[in-house]
Amino acid sequence: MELTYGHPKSLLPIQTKYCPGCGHGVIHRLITEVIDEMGVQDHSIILNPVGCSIWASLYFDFDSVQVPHGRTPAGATGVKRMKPDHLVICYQGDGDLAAIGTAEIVHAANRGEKFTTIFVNNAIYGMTGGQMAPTTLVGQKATTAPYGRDPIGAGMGYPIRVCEMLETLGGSKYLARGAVNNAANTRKTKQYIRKAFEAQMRGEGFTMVEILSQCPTNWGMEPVESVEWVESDMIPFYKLGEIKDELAGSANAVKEAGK
Amino acid sequence: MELTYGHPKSLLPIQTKYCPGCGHGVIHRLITEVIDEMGVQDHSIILNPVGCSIWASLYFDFDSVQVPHGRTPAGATGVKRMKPDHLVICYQGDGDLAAIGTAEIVHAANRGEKFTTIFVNNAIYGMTGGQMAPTTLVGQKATTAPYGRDPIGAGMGYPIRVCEMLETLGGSKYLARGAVNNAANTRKTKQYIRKAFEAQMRGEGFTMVEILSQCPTNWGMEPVESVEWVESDMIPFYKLGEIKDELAGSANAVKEAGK
Amino acid sequence: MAIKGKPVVDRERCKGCLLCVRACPTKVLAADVEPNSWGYYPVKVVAEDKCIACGNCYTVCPDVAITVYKL
Amino acid sequence: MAIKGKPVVDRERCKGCLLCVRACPTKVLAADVEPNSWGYYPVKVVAEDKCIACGNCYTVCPDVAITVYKL
Amino acid sequence: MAEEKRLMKGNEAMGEAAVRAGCDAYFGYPITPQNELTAYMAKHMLDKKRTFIQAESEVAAINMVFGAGATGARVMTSSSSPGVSLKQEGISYACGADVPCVVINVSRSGPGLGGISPAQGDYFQSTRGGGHGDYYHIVLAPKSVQEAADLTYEAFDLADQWRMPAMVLADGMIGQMMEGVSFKPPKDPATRIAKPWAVGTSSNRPVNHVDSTHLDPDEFEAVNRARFERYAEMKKVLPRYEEHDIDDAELVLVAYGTSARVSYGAVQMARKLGIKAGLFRPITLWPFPEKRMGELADAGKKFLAVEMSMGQMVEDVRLYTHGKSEVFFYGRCGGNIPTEEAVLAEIQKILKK
Amino acid sequence: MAEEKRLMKGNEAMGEAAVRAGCDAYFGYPITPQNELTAYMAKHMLDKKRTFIQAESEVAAINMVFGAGATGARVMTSSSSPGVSLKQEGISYACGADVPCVVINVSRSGPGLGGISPAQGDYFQSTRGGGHGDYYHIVLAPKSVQEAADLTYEAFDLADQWRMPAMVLADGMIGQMMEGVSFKPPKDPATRIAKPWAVGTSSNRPVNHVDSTHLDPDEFEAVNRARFERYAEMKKVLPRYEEHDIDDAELVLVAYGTSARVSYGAVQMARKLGIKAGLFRPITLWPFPEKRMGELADAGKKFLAVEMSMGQMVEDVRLYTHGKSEVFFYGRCGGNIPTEEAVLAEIQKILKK
Amino acid sequence: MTEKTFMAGFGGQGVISMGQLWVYCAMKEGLEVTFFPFYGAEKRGGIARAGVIVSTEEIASPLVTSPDSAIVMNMDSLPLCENILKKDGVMLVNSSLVKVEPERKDIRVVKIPCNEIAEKLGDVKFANMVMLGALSQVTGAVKLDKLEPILKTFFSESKHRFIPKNLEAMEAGAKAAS
Amino acid sequence: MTEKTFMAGFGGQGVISMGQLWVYCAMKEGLEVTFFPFYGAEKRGGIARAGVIVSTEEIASPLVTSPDSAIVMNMDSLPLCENILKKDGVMLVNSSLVKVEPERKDIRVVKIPCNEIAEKLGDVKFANMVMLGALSQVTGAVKLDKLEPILKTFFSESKHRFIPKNLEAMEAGAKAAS
Ligand SMILES: Cc1ncc(C[n+]2csc(CCOP(=O)(O)OP(=O)(O)O)c2C)c(N)n1
Ligand SMILES: Cc1ncc(C[n+]2csc(CCOP(=O)(O)OP(=O)(O)O)c2C)c(N)n1
Ligand code: SF4
Ligand code: SF4
Ligand code: SF4
Ligand code: SF4
Ligand code: SF4
Ligand code: SF4
Ligand SMILES: [Mg+2]
Ligand SMILES: [Mg+2]
Repeated sequence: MELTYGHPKSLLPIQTKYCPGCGHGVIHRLITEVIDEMGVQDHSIILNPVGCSIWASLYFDFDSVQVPHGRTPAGATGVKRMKPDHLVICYQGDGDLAAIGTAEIVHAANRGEKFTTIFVNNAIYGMTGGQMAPTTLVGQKATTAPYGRDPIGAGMGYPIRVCEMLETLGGSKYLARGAVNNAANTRKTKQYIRKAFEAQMRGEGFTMVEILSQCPTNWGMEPVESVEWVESDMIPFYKLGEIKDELAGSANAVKEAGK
Repeated sequence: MELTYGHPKSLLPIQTKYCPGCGHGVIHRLITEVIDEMGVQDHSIILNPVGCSIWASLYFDFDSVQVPHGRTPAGATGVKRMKPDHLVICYQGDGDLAAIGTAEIVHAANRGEKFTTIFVNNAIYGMTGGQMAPTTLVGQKATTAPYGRDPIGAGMGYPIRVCEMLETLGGSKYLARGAVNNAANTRKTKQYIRKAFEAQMRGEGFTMVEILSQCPTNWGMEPVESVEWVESDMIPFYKLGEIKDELAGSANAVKEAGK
Repeated sequence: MAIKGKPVVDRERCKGCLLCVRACPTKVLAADVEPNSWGYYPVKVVAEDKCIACGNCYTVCPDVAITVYKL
Repeated sequence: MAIKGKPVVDRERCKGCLLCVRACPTKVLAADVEPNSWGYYPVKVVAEDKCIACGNCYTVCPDVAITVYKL
Repeated sequence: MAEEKRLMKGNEAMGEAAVRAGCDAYFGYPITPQNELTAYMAKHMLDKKRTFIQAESEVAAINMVFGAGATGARVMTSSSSPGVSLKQEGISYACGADVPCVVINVSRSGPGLGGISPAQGDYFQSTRGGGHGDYYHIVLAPKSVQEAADLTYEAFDLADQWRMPAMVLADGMIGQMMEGVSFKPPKDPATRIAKPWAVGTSSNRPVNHVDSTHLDPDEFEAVNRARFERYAEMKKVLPRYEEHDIDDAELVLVAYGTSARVSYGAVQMARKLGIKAGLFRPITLWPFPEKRMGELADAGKKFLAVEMSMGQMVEDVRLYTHGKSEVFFYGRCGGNIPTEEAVLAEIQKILKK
Repeated sequence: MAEEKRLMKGNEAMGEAAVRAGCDAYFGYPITPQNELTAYMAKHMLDKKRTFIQAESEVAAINMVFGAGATGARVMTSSSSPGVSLKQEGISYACGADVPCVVINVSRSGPGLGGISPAQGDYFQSTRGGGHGDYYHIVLAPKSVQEAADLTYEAFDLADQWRMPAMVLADGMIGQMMEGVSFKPPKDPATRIAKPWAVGTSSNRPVNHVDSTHLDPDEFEAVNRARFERYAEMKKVLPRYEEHDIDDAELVLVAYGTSARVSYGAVQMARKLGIKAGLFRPITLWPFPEKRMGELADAGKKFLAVEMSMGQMVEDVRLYTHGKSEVFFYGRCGGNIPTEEAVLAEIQKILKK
Repeated sequence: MTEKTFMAGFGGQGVISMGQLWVYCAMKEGLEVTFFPFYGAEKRGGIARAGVIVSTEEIASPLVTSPDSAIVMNMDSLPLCENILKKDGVMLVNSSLVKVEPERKDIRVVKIPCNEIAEKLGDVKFANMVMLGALSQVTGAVKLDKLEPILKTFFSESKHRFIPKNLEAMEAGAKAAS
Repeated sequence: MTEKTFMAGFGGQGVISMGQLWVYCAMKEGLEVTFFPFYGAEKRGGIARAGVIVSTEEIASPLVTSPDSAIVMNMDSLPLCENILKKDGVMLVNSSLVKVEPERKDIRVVKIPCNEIAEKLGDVKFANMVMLGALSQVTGAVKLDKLEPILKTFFSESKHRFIPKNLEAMEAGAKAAS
């Protein structure tokens, strides 16, 4: 009897504070699976965002730094420049990354900072209890959009496709969008993470994996409903796939495939 | 004898503090020419940025509001929401708009705020004496890039094409890029400004005209050299033209043209 | 010969979200009626023999509450 | 008949950047050798009769130091 | 006729009071423990077709406030400690440009990310100008949901009257707890003070510039000095406080907000034991009721400052008692709230009773 | 052997001192009047293959500092007043997470945008924690280009030693003027204090988390209290000041930075007229040399605080003289600098001579 | 009269609503009230706690430190309540879930099988209303006679049909405690 | 000895370099020095001003308020200098550009036709060096005997060929003032 799917080594066996069904837990596991596979646990540093994943340092069994809300890319810039041989992960929610931290992510990406951003897009502010995020879909309800997000009448803006925005910047080298709403998408997301981490360790530019993630609590849904909503409502707007891939490795891969 | 090219009414006849040849002066005149033509001088409010144009309130003969460096789009949001019938102009430099104010411009554009941004891209921080701007070209020297902007070795990032970045956002309706380095470009730029102002007064979404502008002083050039450098070095990277035009008026125009 | 698997649920870690139940292609798992000490109703293995060790349950579980063995 | 123009330079506003000189298609303007009271060397009209009132000088001037009349 | 009492969270009550005070625009960014306030404004401002924007950050929010305030509108933002730190530049600008606005800080424990539990560690930031340059602004500290509503309502008038930000400094307890509250009637916009300095108001006047910069140092200095004269005037007319059992008190507890409630309880317990304790509760933290503080010092009282901090307001108590009195301090922090019992023990320790 | 004296701007001298102190990384955003410092760092850090980043904003800069500092590196940022306001949240985080770093504020006139001329209106912000929550950090105030260099050099050690930000508060005059300066030799990195708490340093230890949040209020409170014990220790050993003509002085001028230079001139002029004036110049603004201040008060001195502000440090003078002394204030603002003549006149007025 | 009550239970047991209804009724009966909830780091699950005070006087500290009464809705809450309850205070225990005895002997314990009573009425969700009735009965601090109209404003229209059952549950709790 | 000098001229006349060279030489001669420039809102043009102090003692205020000497490089600077110069102070006037007489009678005025002298040496740009020489001659505060090596570090390599002319200009200024 062989343990084929077991608890990752770099993830501590502690009950998380996340709600039942929350995507953060899946994403944590994917990160640690890749770290274990790459064997870099003792060379990994994560920057946890201010958001539901603020307590992630309780779960990840490697060093962490916790900077103010939205400033994770700035903090990660400082960390990675000082520790270029470490795997530096910048974990961010959609409020953190796409609202208050817009300037920081744009410029870290543009500078081609050599860390990897894991961007958890759950279309809502989880931790603070369900306010509208920059990624909230049109019509989606939130405590601060009580009648649904209304870009026209109330001037609440449109959902921002972050990968597509960062694609326009010179320093971004790998931008992919995955989801953790079912097993197939989850597996593909892991591949994206692995590709990004490997590119980072090769010293290529800015890499980011956006992950559509369910927040059953603030969407007011049962977990199973929530993963279905990811499929029916989020994915049609936030197309999955590799949005930008300018990795040297990829070029090689392409060449090799062409042989 | 008819005065065909005279001092605009809404521009005060005061000697500016700008250096000889500086593009700001031309841009000020264009704005006031359009305001005069539209007859909205007493319904205009400008937000002057922290930058060389900080003293613009000395020159413009209409109301002004002066908010912190980079926050002009936030300030303009406040002004325009309270005064929807006014022409609200958000004047910004490239340090102001594309560095410290990145979050503010992205979100104002995304909310489709109904003011017009005049974005003066002179590829440098003018007021503070020649530091690198987000729009500084690769290799271009600045006090903070003493050996030229070096995206790879020093991780200084790539010049940001702001129109192209804002194009990805739902609320941006009109984005054009002009220059004031010669008479033809200057005239075309004025048309862009007029189109943007008119769209604003019709209550369409976010409008912006980016203007390539010479800063002879901090480029270390004579004025004539500097306008030539705009042509030879800036325009090839920052393509002129209407980058995004989703104006209702334009659609009509197109329709009419198709008749 | 078809691959056989064995899913093991950690009742105390499981928060009863049922995502694994949804993800299992062979309906090996189902909700329990007894709560765990946190008050959650965890899943239990109801048809172990049908497990094909595909790992879907593990893959979707937000709480690493299932591990899967290949027999 | 060709249009005739008359450019008028405000010596005190002019900062001597020479952008108008560059922009004038008919070489109506040139730098003065006498500084103004700010210490700048303004432009002066050297060939008024060649002016075709195209407005280029006005258009490129950062200091609204030239106005143009049509004759 | 007074409206019926409602049961509300402090956060919601401040929201309702702002709506009634005629708040034209609200700009805010979510942060615990003030989220119910932002949510309340979202619903009620949108219902009333007024402006509500969830800003992209606290920095953006305060500058939207600045812009809207510059047009003469009644504007408000709210946040909690880290968010208020981010607003410091903007507040300094609003003070420098004399733009009235209302800023609510439902403060939490710090420094840093800290915790979402109540604290009073932002006293210095609020009363000394956490931003740069010489400035002060009004700071009001409610002790209850009712007072949170009343002071918010009033903050709009005070801000307009004195042309500056008025801050309501309510700790997380005041924001989160529910109490009964009855409201003042909505303000008639006609009663508002005229704002001839605002932009976009009329075309029959010279242009208006709302800014905080001056080319000439002497002119700049004159503007600053004029503002400080206004401050001096405010110090005369604005200070407000509440006193309990002061007259014969040997020891006067000084506390605001939640810690004042706790201290009041402790004073009552002390009195039952025959211990002569009293309570002095500043309601305006700036301007601080320094004159009264000095009188009490002259009257030979001892003081015990009770704060949910490591000791901030106590510095004002020391300052305004001019070394004439013994000043003691009792504080809790990290989200802990002093208990009546602990404060009583402190009283007993000091008075050796 | 001491190196030859160089003629340098204060801004450049602080840059050179930082480079010599072993600064591994500099993160900054342009702002007058400190731009020469950022430019100096750009050139010299790049030359030495160290990290220089022109950040997208002051907010980003302070958080880059936080990140780099968390790895145990020696890091610095610099700015001027409005930019330092924007850094307040980050400084509060650095204090809350005990991350050492050096922050230079070449302060200008405020509030708001203000002007680029020198001023000292950021005293409260610097010494009282302009950010949220209970914290303090070291504040050093140089009076000359030489001292600006020396204190910057030393700030790195102090920050490491006490695990907190060390701020050099140099007004715009200090930053902009040129004087002769000689430098300390570059630091040997081996002399640096160990930082076992830093991230990414070693794999033979339990994991390190650099953060400022705590789930449990009691734990949080304990951390805060431990930090305040460190503060208490610092108050004992760190205060530094300079005195001139104090012993027989009837009136002691209290001033720091540029205004101390002016005051020194005024004292010299006064002495020539036979007027017994002296100068007390705090070098550490936090911790303030309160003990010495108290001694001088006990000795029956009168005090005159001279500031380029509307009166901020004077509050500390009042506080630490415990009402025992008459405390006077003379200040200029808006970018104006007091003159020796005006300060002398003030001395004469007070002493009626 | 001042009655300070500390309430604790599993998230989802309706502890917060129970506290709110208690003070709401008290307010309508003319009392001064305060209600203060405590939240943990968890968004869902975890222990829900609230401190409530009702009084004929102005209420000093809103913090409930040594309550006159404590409500223990589940096992995990028992130590918390034992820890805080004042001497001679009354502890109302949901005996359906709390099977052990409190250790303290200086308090009065009233056991109410809330879940069972609620389940008999059709849904375990009424357990909090059962306890509310018991609290009123035991302390006498709040009469709850205005509960019906209050529930009308408290519940959204769609849930008004549950009001009778809620009232029944409250009364059953009162009876069980009497 | 303490010599406080206030210098003013049109932006571009080299007032700032003149002040810097003055204190640089002084420093090399073992004096204490401070130099403080004032900038206006203009980036180019406008009046350039600097206050410099050289002294055998520790320098108190770096601000030059009632200078011992003042340098007037152009017309616009005259009122500024007249306003600030101390009683019995010396005013060095660039008489090539300043054609009017100062109004104050309680000061000593030394006129140096800097532009003309400089032009004779080949370039009006040396005017500031002419004035520097004059300042040294008139005040005696700084000898300028180390000017040559200083100019070598002050100027970039490519400009070293102008050093002889600069020295000549300085000497011509000294002579004109003697
Ligand atoms: C400066 C500042 N502003 C606001 C907050 C409050 N806050 C904490 S988490 C958060 C947003 C969380 O949303 P998101 O980033 O989407 O993460 P999620 O919880 O959804 O994973 C906010 C606004 C804060 N802590 N600091
Ligand atoms: C918060 C803050 N940071 C920095 C500055 C300093 N500053 C003034 S203008 C400016 C940039 C000017 O560059 P740009 O926006 O490109 O305008 P330009 O002068 O080139 O027109 C900066 C950094 C400031 N005033 N406030
Ligand atoms: S609130 Fe949403 S994002 Fe946060 S833990 Fe719960 S489900 Fe996850
Ligand atoms: S520095 Fe550049 S942008 Fe500023 S006024 Fe001069 S030329 Fe114009
Ligand atoms: S491994 Fe696959 S088949 Fe087995 S229980 Fe899990 S999901 Fe079902
Ligand atoms: S997915 Fe995990 S937590 Fe959810 S029910 Fe299955 S085992 Fe339990
Ligand atoms: S109007 Fe045209 S032709 Fe006439 S001077 Fe100007 S540029 Fe030359
Ligand atoms: S463009 Fe204008 S400022 Fe420049 S030289 Fe011509 S007239 Fe003078
Ligand atoms: Mg989110
Ligand atoms: Mg620029």
